[in-house]
Amino acid sequence: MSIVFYLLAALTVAGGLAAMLLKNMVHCVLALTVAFAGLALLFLKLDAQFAGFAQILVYIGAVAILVVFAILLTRGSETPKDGVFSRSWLIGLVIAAAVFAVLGWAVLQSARVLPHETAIPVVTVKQIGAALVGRYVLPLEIVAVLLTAAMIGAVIVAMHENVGHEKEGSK
Amino acid sequence: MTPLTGYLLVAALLFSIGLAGALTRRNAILVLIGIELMLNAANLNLIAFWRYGPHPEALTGMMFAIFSIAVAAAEAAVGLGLVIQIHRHAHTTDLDQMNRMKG
Amino acid sequence: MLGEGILKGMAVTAKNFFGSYFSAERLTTVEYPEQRIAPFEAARVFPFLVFDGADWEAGLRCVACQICEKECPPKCIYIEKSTDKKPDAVGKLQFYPARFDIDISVCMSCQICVEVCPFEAIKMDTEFELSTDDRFGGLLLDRKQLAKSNEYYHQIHSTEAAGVDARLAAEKAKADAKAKGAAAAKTAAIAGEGA
Amino acid sequence: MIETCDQIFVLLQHWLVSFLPASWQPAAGVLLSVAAIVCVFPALFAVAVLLERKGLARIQNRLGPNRVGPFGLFQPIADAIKSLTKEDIVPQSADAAVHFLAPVLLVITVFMGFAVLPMGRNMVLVDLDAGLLLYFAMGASSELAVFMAGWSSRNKYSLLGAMRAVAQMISYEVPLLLSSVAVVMITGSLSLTKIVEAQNHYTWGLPHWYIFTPWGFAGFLMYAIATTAETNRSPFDLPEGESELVAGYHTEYSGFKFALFFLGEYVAMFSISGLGTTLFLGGWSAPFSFLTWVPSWIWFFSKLMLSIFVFIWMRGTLPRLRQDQLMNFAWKFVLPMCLVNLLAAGLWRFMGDGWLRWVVCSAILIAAYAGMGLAEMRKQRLGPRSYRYAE
Repeated sequence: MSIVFYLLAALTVAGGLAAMLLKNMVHCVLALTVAFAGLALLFLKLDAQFAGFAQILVYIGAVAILVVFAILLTRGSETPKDGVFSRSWLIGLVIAAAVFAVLGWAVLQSARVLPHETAIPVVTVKQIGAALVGRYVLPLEIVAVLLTAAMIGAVIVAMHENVGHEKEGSK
Repeated sequence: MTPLTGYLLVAALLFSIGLAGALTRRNAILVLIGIELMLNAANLNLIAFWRYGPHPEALTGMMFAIFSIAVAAAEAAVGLGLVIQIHRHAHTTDLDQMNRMKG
Repeated sequence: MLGEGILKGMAVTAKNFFGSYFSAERLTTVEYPEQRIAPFEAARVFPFLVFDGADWEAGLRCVACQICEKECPPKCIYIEKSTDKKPDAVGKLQFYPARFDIDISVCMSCQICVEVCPFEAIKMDTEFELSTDDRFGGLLLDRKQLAKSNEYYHQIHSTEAAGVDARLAAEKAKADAKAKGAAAAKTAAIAGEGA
Repeated sequence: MIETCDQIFVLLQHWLVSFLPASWQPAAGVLLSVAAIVCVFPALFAVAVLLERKGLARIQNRLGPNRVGPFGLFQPIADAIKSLTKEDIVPQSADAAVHFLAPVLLVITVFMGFAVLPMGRNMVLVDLDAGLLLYFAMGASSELAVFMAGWSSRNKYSLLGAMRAVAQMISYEVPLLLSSVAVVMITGSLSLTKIVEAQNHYTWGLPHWYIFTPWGFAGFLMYAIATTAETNRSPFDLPEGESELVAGYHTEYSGFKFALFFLGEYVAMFSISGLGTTLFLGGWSAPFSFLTWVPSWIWFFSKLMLSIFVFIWMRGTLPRLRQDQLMNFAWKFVLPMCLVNLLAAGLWRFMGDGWLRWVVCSAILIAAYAGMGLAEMRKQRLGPRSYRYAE
């Protein structure tokens, strides 16, 4: 375990924690991008270049911006006056802690059987591409259809209905 | 601690943070953010298992992660579209106030 | 065809670009401190006070009537009347301004003072390089700085100044004639008395 | 000798690094290259700003800056001193941390793009297998910096400018990526050095640059349009529309932070022009086979400056678009053209050598261009101008 891993892990976890704890929603998104960037760097540390760059491109370049747009469109950029946590926050926290306990316990229990250092796999983008249109061509097609459907769906869902009786302030 | 254990623990922690956020935050958009974090934690697991697994050349974990990224993007688009529509309808994104089935 | 207009526009700008290096008449700019455009006769910047003769203090046409001070919309003129009187161009005894200040940082160059002045004493200047690093004292011009000779006025607004001179001359002639008439009447009266 | 000239910077780096112990050499080499990039491009920025002011002035039949030094050559230095010594103002209600981070993030992401650009033979910082992907990932991240700048200023002009900029950059990123994908399809690699090498061949003294193929030419045009929009340059400079938004997302920035934004914008222009050069104009390869003795980096930088000049030329020519025109153009013209271009590139790849693929690809692209162009032109109504509120 290198120092780089600890730094990146700390960055990622801190980003995630901040994203869930901060009061201002835009700050939450910015913290989230820190977490995404940390994850992308962790991917690079795991020699998954393609996945790391795709993570930055998709998450920081698209998802974070999308969330920001959604926040501004729903007028959420101001800090809410009444608390930011739900009334049932304790239950949620307990559930999450329990999940972490189970997961951590499982990981630590199986630490003995997990593999140690292995050789660095040499994977070129060409191999990934060949696999995508070879062995994984069906999932690729399905993802393509899913993305198209999601795009059309998102457009339809968020589109203004052209009915005459729009309520005031609903713009 | 083996490298893989470290990555798995980070992923578990991130997953729990995302879960806690999704369960405790009031704002619908932040719940979506929590879900994104959980998906990302899963991606980290997939990549870590691919890297330290016995057959990295089969690219299974990598492919899973890439498809998961694509699906997460679709999920974000549709989810945020829904949130905007709800806001337009109910004038709030506060989940505690969205407790009526009737529009 | 789509994009045709873009190509045409690009050709025009390219022609301008290269043309500006080869034909000097394309360049419309004047390099200001070294090159200057001669001021137009109709140019008007800030007011100044006209004086006749060589001595500025004695020749000031202003009689401190304070009409311009009252009419000035931004109230940038400050006048103090003198306590004594001295003869003006016509020869009549008049007050003169003991103090005449114009704050040109306030002045808006409206030329109303010029229009209301019954004595042709205040006119518009063409001097515009008045910048100074003292924005309070440096931009408050007193009567010495404001006083400029009638020759200068002829130089900058020749047509207008000629008209003004003619009018003043006519007025003076009229006043002289009147004075002469009065004097003649007086001498006649004296003569009559004598007779 | 020719070889030495070509490789002079690489040799210089090796020579400098050789003074260090062997274990430090790789890291020191990278650091040296980074330092070189960080020095060269801001210097180029200074030159480009002067060139832009001079060029725009000449286009408008003016003289341009000519006061500081001979022919105004020291104008950039004066500008730099001015912006560095200016007071750094942060609005009272601004989000100070985000306000500070935005320009820093912008400059970092913009400079990261240079890591994978080959600026000459063997002159690339890291030859990544997924280099193009890294480049686009960094380009996408800079949008976030723009948003941060606009949002943290707490100013309606900043926010509007930032939202316009982000919407525009996202919209034009799609054609940007798709036009590059055609190149990737033909080359079969995301590595930028491999893309340059694939173009570095000559037939009858003429290079095999991708711009000299039907799909490459169309792709280059689409790429150029998308680049102009991506770098917020005129005619797509709505995010900074001075007449309506003061200065867009950097309205509330002054002094050094504003200088960083200004630098970031220009350096982004260099890097995206460099990428265009690499993808379509053969990168560092010479335009004729008898000119191959000229050092490769000279070719790269001359092509870069040429594209900068075209940017300036366009800025001096074209008026600003309206927001709806901008979006319609992206989604209804450029994007479909890119998709058709992908089809053409695919056909080109599988039709083998010969004249047939030239005819087929050109026919497809010209037909698509003419069809879509006519459709666009038909919608355009140029009647007498009407003034809604006048009279």
